[in-house]
Amino acid sequence: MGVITDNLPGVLEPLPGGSVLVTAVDQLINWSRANSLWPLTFGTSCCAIEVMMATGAARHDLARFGAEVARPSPRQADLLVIAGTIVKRMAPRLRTLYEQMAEPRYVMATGSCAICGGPFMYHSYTTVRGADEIIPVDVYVPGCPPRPEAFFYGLLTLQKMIKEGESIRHPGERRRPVLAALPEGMTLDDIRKEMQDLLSHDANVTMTDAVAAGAHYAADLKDF
Amino acid sequence: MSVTVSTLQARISGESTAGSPLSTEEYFVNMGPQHPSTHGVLRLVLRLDGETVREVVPVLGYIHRGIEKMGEHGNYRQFVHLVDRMDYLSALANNWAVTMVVEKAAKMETTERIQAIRTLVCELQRIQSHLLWWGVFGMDLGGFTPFFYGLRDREQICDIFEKTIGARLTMNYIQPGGVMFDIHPEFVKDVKAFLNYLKPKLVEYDALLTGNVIIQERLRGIGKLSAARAIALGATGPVLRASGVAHDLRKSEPYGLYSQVDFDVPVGTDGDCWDRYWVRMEEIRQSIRIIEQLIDNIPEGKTFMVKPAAKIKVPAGIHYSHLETARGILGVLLVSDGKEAPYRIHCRTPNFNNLWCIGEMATGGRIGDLVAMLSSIDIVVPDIDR
Amino acid sequence: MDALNLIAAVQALHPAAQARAQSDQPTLTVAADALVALATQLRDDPDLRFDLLETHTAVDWLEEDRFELLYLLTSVPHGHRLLLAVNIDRDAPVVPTVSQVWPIAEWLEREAYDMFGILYDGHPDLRRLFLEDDWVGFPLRKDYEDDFMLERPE
Amino acid sequence: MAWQVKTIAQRTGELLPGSPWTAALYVLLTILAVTAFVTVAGLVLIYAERKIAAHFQCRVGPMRVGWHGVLQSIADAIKLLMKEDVVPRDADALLHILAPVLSFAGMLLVMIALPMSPSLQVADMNIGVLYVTAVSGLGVLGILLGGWSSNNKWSLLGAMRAGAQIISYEVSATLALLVVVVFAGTLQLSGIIQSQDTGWWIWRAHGCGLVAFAIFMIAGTAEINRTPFDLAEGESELTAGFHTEYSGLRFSFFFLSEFLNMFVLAAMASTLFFGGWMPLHVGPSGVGGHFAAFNGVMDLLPPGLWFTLKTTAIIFLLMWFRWTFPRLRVDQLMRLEWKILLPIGFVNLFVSAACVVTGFYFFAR
Repeated sequence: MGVITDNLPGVLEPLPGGSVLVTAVDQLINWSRANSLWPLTFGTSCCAIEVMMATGAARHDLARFGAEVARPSPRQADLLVIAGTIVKRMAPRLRTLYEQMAEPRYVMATGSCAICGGPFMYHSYTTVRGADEIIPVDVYVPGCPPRPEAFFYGLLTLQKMIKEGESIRHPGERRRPVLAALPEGMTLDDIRKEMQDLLSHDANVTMTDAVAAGAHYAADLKDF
Repeated sequence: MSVTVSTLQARISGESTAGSPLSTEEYFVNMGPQHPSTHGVLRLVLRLDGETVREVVPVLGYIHRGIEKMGEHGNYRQFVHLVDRMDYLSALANNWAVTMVVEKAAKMETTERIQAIRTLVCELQRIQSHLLWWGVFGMDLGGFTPFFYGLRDREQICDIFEKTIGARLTMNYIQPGGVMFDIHPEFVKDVKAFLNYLKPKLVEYDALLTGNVIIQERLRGIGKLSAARAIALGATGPVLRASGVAHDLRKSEPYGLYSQVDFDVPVGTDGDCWDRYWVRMEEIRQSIRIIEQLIDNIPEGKTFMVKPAAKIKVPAGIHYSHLETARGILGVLLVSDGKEAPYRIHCRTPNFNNLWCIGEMATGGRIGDLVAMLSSIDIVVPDIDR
Repeated sequence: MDALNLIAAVQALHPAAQARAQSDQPTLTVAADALVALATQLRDDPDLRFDLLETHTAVDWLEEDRFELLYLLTSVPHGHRLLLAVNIDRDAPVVPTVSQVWPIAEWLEREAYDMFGILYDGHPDLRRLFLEDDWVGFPLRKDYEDDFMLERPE
Repeated sequence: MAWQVKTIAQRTGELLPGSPWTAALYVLLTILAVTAFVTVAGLVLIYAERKIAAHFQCRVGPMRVGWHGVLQSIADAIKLLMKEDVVPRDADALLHILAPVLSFAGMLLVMIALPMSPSLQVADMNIGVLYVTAVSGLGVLGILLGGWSSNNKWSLLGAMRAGAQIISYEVSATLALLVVVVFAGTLQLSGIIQSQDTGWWIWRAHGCGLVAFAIFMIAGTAEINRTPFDLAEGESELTAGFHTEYSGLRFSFFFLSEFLNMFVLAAMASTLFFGGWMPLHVGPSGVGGHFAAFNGVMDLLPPGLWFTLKTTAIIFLLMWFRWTFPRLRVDQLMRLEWKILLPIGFVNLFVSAACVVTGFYFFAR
């Protein structure tokens, strides 16, 4: 991924204190990547209205997180938000879009259609049951469609994930997918309170909670 | 067999039909499936001569999920939530269309209150849909600010829906035999506050976009569709009315409480992009009128006549009913064999027919015009592909 | 024009047309070879003026081994509706196109071809509408089978 | 009060015979300073654009990175630097890499001629106006090459639009410049500024200055590809126009030069029509001037600040345009230039020439 990130660890690591320096540079890079997630203007169905339009619009304002620079060209985008159902005919195009994006690239699957096929899971002869059958997904945001707040939760989770990664030592290594689902038993007031907490402390999403919530969710599905 | 079947490849590698006096080279360009102004995953194959569009070949199916097939495998209530995801910007009208055909076929009674609530929420959603269209229309023409203004005001309606229905986009609210919940106690107050809020905003919209000289230049005389052609091409809704045909099911075959309210059907004269723009802006005002007449007189009564778990059976035969969504006529054709699941259910969606006009409109225009026309038709792609 | 008058008026034009039972719309069943001539008459007759083909689709009656094609016609000036039904053989599903009468039929017929495999004779551009050109089978037929499709667990 | 103009080039020239090494260091420092200025100004402009756009649209804009998002542009810059650099397989690799550099170089070369204050100007050529016009034309070469070499039809279409548009509007922009040149009687940028010490050309030349300013702003907006003339990269029409296939660092070159061209345009407009670093004067400043006291008060603000204020105001105007107007269509764009702006520009130039010959303008010497 460029001369700097390829050679930097080799040059710096042997030096005294080089390891600290590498970590510092790593943090800087991660910080910049996490705070500058330019999404691709891409939406297939209902979720596009909620997670691409309503989030970007005046009330929710994606710009607060530096992510409002929606690029129409995949080359310049960092974040592919799969907003909506993916059908067989679209699948190769989605793959192409993903391949066209420049590294590092992140993928969020929003809505139940992009996660598992959602309401079109059974008896549909074209719906792909989950976008992760086609491209790797970093964060799942459940909902049908997810509320803009849920999308922000997913975005903050992704930021957290990027900040915890090691961009220089292990470039391109993917963290395991994260389900940005809310833990069970939460009420709307809890969500609002947590959102306010999150917004007051820069993206303090605890990853473990989200993963635990994911396990919870999976267990729920089994019962279902 | 004499009938031959063609392929897309054969279709777009045809001979050049343009009679350009300059021997310029025509070329094909793919617009979509991922393109900012195709509003989803519509793909248009354009044959261009420089900037001039010679031919538009729409390629559909990038979001075809087979809703009609799925409908045959579930009962009527399960089909209602699927149609939410067709034209998600008028999800309530979609719910109502299915509900209407089922109620008519199964001879279910409804109360005045149910009809009033349905009419009100559908008109609110018409405003919501047109506000979103207005914002996106501005953005497609290159001005970003309308998008934010339109969506800012749309959020207010989302709040009203959230209180009563609990959803912002896909509602699943209007059910065969009633509505899911009664309206929220603050519904009437909220709607009135919103209408008072929206009226001055409409003036602001006019100042920002309608009166702009660039908009007028870009829209007037572009994408003309005569009344006869519009009908022949199957266009309905604002597209048809902009061509001067006052065909509105709310007037001609009133359903809900539309027969009790007084409103005008705005019609255009030329059928160009400007008329389509104007008709939609005027429809927002008419919807405000309708809501104002109904909001104070919501009759008392039950809000559902059939328990949600009750099994609905429809007598065998063909049943059809249709209504006017924000985009045109949505019809549901139901073929029943007397069982709980429909034997065949077919949706006549407005966008499918309206999009067909683009081939006729866009030929000979510029790429910039094509974007304006697409936007003035106001397509929702999942509604086309179903 | 109400339903009975309408059926009478159309039957005056085309005596072979039979009223179809079990339908909430005025419905007439006609033979496939008479379709185009009747469609043109229905569109041009000043009293009928069916200028809008509101929708067109097919129903697969598997047990009776036939397709029933439905043409829903609307008259914008008069405000009445008529449903034309055409029964064709399931093994040789060929029917003349009406796309020269109502241009919108071009797409509706393509959809019916895509979903049911009905072949429209004389159609200017008959190809699949929603599915890829190399798709095998016609999904809305009742006997369509697809390994990909999941059944809902009971 | 007479202003002593001393450019960096002059100072280097004075140093050269005595201490060549110091002079070389001076040159090096200047290059570094210009580059640093360009980068910082670009980042500030991008941040300002995003914030101003947000407030036009009832939003708040970047808020999360630093205080009110001030570090947002830095985060974007680092991310773009670290992003994979894609050259499409079928693209012309050499030209694909060269194009953004050319575009950037065109803008960078203009920078050295801009007079920011009497002592803050790298080189003061006696053909300054001509130089600026000529060098800023280099940018279109980068755009054309970028669009062509990408091997993408949308890019090519965008590049062709940009080429036609920039070359057309260059004519009107130059005609507007010439009005000021005719009044000032010099092509030297510092000379033009000095000629405005009795008042700015926008009001001293009766209507001519105002008309020329309007034409210059319209043509300039078209030259830097901003709304309502952003056809070359009109998102809703051409996906991303000429830079569709660019990613990472080279996309940031295009992005940066686009924003700095806005700065260049604003700086040129303020230099020509608002006196650049010259404070607001009315009439002669010396003894006997009716407004000498007023002029004295105006002189209290340093010239560098005057330049900054004027340029910022014009940049704000450009952003205001962008977030208010929709986009024109290609043929309307050409019609506006060749049938409306150009004839007005010619007539305006003719009238100004008549004014100069007859001495019919305020405070003629």
